[in-house]
Amino acid sequence: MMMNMVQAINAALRMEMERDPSVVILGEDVGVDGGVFRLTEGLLDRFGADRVIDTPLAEAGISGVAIGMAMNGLRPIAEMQFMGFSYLALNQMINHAARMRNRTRGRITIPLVLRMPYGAGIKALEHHSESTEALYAQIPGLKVVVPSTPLEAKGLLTASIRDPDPVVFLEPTRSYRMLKEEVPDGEYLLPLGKARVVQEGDDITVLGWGAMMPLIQKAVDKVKASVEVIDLRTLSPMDIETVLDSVKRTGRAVVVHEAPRTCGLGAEIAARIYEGAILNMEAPVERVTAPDITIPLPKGEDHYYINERMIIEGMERTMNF
Amino acid sequence: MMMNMVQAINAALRMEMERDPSVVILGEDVGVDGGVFRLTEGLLDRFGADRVIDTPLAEAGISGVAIGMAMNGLRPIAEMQFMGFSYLALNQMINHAARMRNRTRGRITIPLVLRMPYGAGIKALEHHSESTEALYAQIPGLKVVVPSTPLEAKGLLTASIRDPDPVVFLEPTRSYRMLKEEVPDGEYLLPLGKARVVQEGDDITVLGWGAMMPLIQKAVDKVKASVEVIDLRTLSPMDIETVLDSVKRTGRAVVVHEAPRTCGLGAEIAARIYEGAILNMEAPVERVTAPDITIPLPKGEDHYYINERMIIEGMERTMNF
Amino acid sequence: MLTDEFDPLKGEMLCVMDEEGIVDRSLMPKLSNEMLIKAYRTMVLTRLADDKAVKLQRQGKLGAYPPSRGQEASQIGPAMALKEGDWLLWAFREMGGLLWKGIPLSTLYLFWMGNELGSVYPEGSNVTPSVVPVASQIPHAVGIAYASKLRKEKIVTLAYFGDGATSEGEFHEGLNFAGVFKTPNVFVCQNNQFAISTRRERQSASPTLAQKAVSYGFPGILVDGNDIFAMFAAAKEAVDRARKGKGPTLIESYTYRMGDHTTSDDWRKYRTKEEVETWQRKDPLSRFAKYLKAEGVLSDEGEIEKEMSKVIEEAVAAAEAVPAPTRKDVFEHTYAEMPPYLKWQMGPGGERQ
Amino acid sequence: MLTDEFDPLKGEMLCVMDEEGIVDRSLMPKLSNEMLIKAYRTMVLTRLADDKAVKLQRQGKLGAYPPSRGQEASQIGPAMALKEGDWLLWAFREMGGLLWKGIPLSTLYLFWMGNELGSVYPEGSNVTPSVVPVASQIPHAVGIAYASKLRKEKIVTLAYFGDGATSEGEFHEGLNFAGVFKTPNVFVCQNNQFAISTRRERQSASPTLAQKAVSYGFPGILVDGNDIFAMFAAAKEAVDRARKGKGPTLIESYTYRMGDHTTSDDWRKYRTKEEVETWQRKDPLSRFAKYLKAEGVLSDEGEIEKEMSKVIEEAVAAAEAVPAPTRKDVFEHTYAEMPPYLKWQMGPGGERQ
Ligand SMILES: Cc1ncc(C[n+]2csc(CCOP(=O)(O)OP(=O)(O)O)c2C)c(N)n1
Ligand SMILES: Cc1ncc(C[n+]2csc(CCOP(=O)(O)OP(=O)(O)O)c2C)c(N)n1
Ligand SMILES: [Mg+2]
Ligand SMILES: [Mg+2]
Repeated sequence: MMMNMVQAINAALRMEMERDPSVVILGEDVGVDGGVFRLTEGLLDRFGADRVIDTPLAEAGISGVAIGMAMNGLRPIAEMQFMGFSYLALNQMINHAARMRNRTRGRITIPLVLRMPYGAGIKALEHHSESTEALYAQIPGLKVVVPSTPLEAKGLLTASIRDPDPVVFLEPTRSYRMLKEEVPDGEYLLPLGKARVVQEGDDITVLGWGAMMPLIQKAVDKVKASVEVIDLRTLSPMDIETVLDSVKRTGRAVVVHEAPRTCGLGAEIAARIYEGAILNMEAPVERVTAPDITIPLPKGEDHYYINERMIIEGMERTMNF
Repeated sequence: MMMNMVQAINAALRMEMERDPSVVILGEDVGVDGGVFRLTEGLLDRFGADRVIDTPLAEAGISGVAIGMAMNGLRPIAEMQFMGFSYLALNQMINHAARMRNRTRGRITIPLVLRMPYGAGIKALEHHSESTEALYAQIPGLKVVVPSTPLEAKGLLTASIRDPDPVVFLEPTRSYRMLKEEVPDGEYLLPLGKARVVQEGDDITVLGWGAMMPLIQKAVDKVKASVEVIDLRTLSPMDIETVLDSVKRTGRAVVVHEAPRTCGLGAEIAARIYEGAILNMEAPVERVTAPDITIPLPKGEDHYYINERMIIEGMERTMNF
Repeated sequence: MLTDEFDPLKGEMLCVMDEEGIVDRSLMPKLSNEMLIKAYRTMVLTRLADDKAVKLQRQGKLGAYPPSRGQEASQIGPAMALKEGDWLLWAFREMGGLLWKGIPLSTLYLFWMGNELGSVYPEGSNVTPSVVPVASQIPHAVGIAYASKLRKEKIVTLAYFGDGATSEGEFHEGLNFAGVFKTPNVFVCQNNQFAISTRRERQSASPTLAQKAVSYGFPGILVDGNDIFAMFAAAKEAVDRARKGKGPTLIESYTYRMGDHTTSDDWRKYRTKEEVETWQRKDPLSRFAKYLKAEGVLSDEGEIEKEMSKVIEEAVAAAEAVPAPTRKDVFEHTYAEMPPYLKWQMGPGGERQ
Repeated sequence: MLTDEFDPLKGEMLCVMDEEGIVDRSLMPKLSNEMLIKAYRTMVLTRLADDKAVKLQRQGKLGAYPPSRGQEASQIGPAMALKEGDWLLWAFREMGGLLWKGIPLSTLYLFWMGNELGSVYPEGSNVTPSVVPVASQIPHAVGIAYASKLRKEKIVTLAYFGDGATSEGEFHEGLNFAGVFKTPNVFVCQNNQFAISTRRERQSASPTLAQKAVSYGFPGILVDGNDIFAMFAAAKEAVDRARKGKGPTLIESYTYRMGDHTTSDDWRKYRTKEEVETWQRKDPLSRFAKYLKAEGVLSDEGEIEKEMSKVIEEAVAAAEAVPAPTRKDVFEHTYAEMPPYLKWQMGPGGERQ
């Protein structure tokens, strides 16, 4: 069926809930309202209020209660309404979700998915445009997954729900309704921890994830070079092998992310590329990122958000080094 | 006077409170108890319970109330008892402390210092050994400062208190009582945003901060090479200029940090070094870091914590590349 | 003390004026005619400016906007109890309180248009900018009040928040600090029955929100939030208590959000037309108008509406005339001084990120 | 219902046994002699094991340790009300509850020695590991209870926490969720009068902590925490209520921490010897012993102490015999499957980080 990302995510949630009675959804407005982006629409009617749980407005509570559920045999999918409010859940995610397996040497585990929309480019209010994935990606014990298309969203979310460890699942708000593509009706799984080579090429590798992928594609289509495009998909644990295979051939790499530059994932990727392939590199790894400022309100957002031109210029700098 | 770091911090707090009646201290056990590490000892008696404020046990509250104080003309110094509990304050720090100046175009500012002990190597309980400075260093609008000696602590804390912006001040628990040095009795200020070249050298640059500095020094003293040692001091905004000046001469760099490897500051430093000096580099930037695991409880801590040997090996790998 | 007379644990609610605008004289607070007219004008302005904002949003001139229709008394009543110099903190649905406090409407529109200059209020207004992360302004209110108290100023700090906010840890931590520090705070919880789609009953099993004050050792009171006199009276008492150094008060304003949560929302998903109509009858503005007319204080509503419409048109024009932020604008307020690396990111002409 | 008879808002406290071990028969819960002796033995074991832990710490064999002396009744009483399969969550000062639940003492010592194997409890024990971030186990308790309820199991979840914990947002959010979801939870707040150096009165202006239940729409009760019968009776009623699907209860156990906060603390900094001595007279263990002797249930205390000392020596030896974690141990439980990059960090022999 042709689906946009909202529909694909909804389909994945529905299928997993059908399949496994231990899967429950909880969060603010996920039930009666069907989610502020309609991600969970129809699920309350289908599975009832005990499994599609409208919670009080409390992110630490949502994540903490979800962790408790996971400790006692459920597979909770907890929603943060926006990434900018998920910091309230960090104590629970860092100090418990990420650590319970190790703390108990595997006796208690946390098969939890913390879903949330992330990212700018939607002309939103303050705190509705964050892309602070590096906060999560640096925590040992958490996985961080970001889909870039409807099909990918279905496959990666299904895998995240079945994963035995806590997964932070970041959904690019900007891509929710951006495009439709064919998504299989039945079970569809993609492996976590595996990057996807979107397009092969020899001259330069361009890397990104989530809402950056369509932008990257547009930029890449406009340059002459033979570009290898990689969608990282899982930010942690990162599939650096696929990246290294690519840059060892191309000798040039551009990382694109909408998070601010400093301590963004781009730094880690660059560092690992040098560690693994410095002798192959013909130019510094180029980071095309947002600047180190607070995301401006809508009228100023263009000074912040990545655009095609910036990606093209990044590629050109790298090619011309 | 000869002081250890606890005494130097206490002296800086006392002097700034004497000097500026708008400076207040708040946190758990900072008053009657004088702080669990005795950092604030004697201040309650000197300045009274209105300015040295024992708070309820609530980190979001402490940081949020401190932000409110700063909005209304005070210069609060808020203490988190350990870095591992500071995640509860992240919502306030990220969404308000870091943003208020920009949000109001400079009308409302947050001259706040959030002090906390950090770091491992002290055989402590869970959550008492964290070194998650990258969580803070990636937030535009926050400054992150780490002293490595008593003298540095006095100078940097004084500057942090007087800084017009929010400063996260990380104190290496391990160094609190490790050594004494001469610290001037009077006012002593060090600039924020400036790294310190601890020792000059030509062959290799070794970079670190906080509790890593004495370890680095020991390691450096054991190798033959001419080593330039840099104490970064301010992690954000980072003084990359001093680092680049150095690595452009040495062509080799080792970054040492006790935080896990992935998305640690080491990645950012490496990325910036390549961006600014790739043609000077004769070896990949070596990251000597903790592994990407939860800090083990004391019996396993040695598998985690940086030691001299690891630093020496890192230097050797870099020299022999 | 109203807080003694009306015990939320018994479900008692302070109400001064009924739906027909008839007031209980024994509870009626003293208010000059001047004050009454100013309140009415602010209420009309709020109502019309709010409607206008929704229209502007539909025209693509504003971003998502949270209408406050139905909550005007709940907002303006408490603000009326403040003196100059007192602090006011809001979340995002309290236009009425801000207009009373003298924040220019054009500034508010500018904010909703997505320009940071919309959070730059007149010097000395002691109003804080909009806070979106629910409940997170509550600890600020305590810190602000603490600072006033420390300096021995006789200044009160009032903070608005919603029913949903009471579930957040920061509500709890903030009120608990206020109780311990006995800060001069007034906490106004606008219980408009919903947090987006989440009904008040789903938010907490506590029969009232006012009774949550029991946890913090200070008084709480449940008030008819569509009754401007009740809201003013409760707030006045609370403000006086705070100013006298007797500590904080929690006021639950029992009201209703007549419109959508924001312009991105559709209330039909989670409530019936009938329910909304029931509340229509309790409309705070028409109730107030009935009273004022009966008292002879108000004669020509139409005139005031016309006047306010003009104010609104001017505010829209003024807001629209403000240019979008430059690259320098969005960079330069990150720190007091721009660090070199950030300067490089800004670029000389902004062409390089 | 005890929760009806003892209203924390009126400052009423449930007390069954006085300091001389004399019980109020009308309030005395039914307990078999077997149960009484088991409780006493567990209490003695807790007391002695706790003393031993402090000694081991002084000898450098344990890390920082939080003594529970004085709080044994407060911990064991509630645990006695649980059935097999019920869940127990603790913070870090509740050794008594864990020993009652059958967690081996050697495992607990191993934990305090700093080995993660000390958090591996017998399969099916339904006890969670120590949680250091104050109050953060409270939401877990609600989630655990929710899962039991969803599966229609008749399982109750009991969580301990301290007076300090009630100030944290996670306490508030957890209890609020429990009220809304009507989960089978029992919340036991051990008010030992201190959070490190911070006195209970500085923690909250609320006259009792039990009354905070008012905010969440379920009962709260204040109980003499040094009285094992009162603690058992209150917990039994709460456990039964939860098991019947009637929702959560908050129990405030009014007790006192006789020792230091942890072995790194020095209580002389923030309280007087006299104060501690007052509480010495309320000692839960001697009170219980007096009752048991008067009833003829207990004859030879010395015998039990000797027996327990042996148990303790064996537990110490067993814990000390466990080898330190290998490099593989500390790496391999980060995820179910070790990612390649982490394998590389671990290194074949662990020589490379
Ligand atoms: C911490 C946080 N979580 C979620 C949101 C998203 N959100 C915006 S408004 C809102 C509901 C607020 O309800 P209430 O406090 O009752 O205020 P009201 O909107 O009714 O005025 C939610 C969930 C947010 N802004 N902040
Ligand atoms: C979130 C958090 N903040 C601070 C600490 C440091 N700390 C450890 S125990 C403690 C006091 C706890 O008091 P209470 O809840 O009354 O429990 P008690 O120690 O009295 O058993 C503090 C502040 C912590 N563990 N967690
Ligand atoms: Mg509401
Ligand atoms: Mg306590």
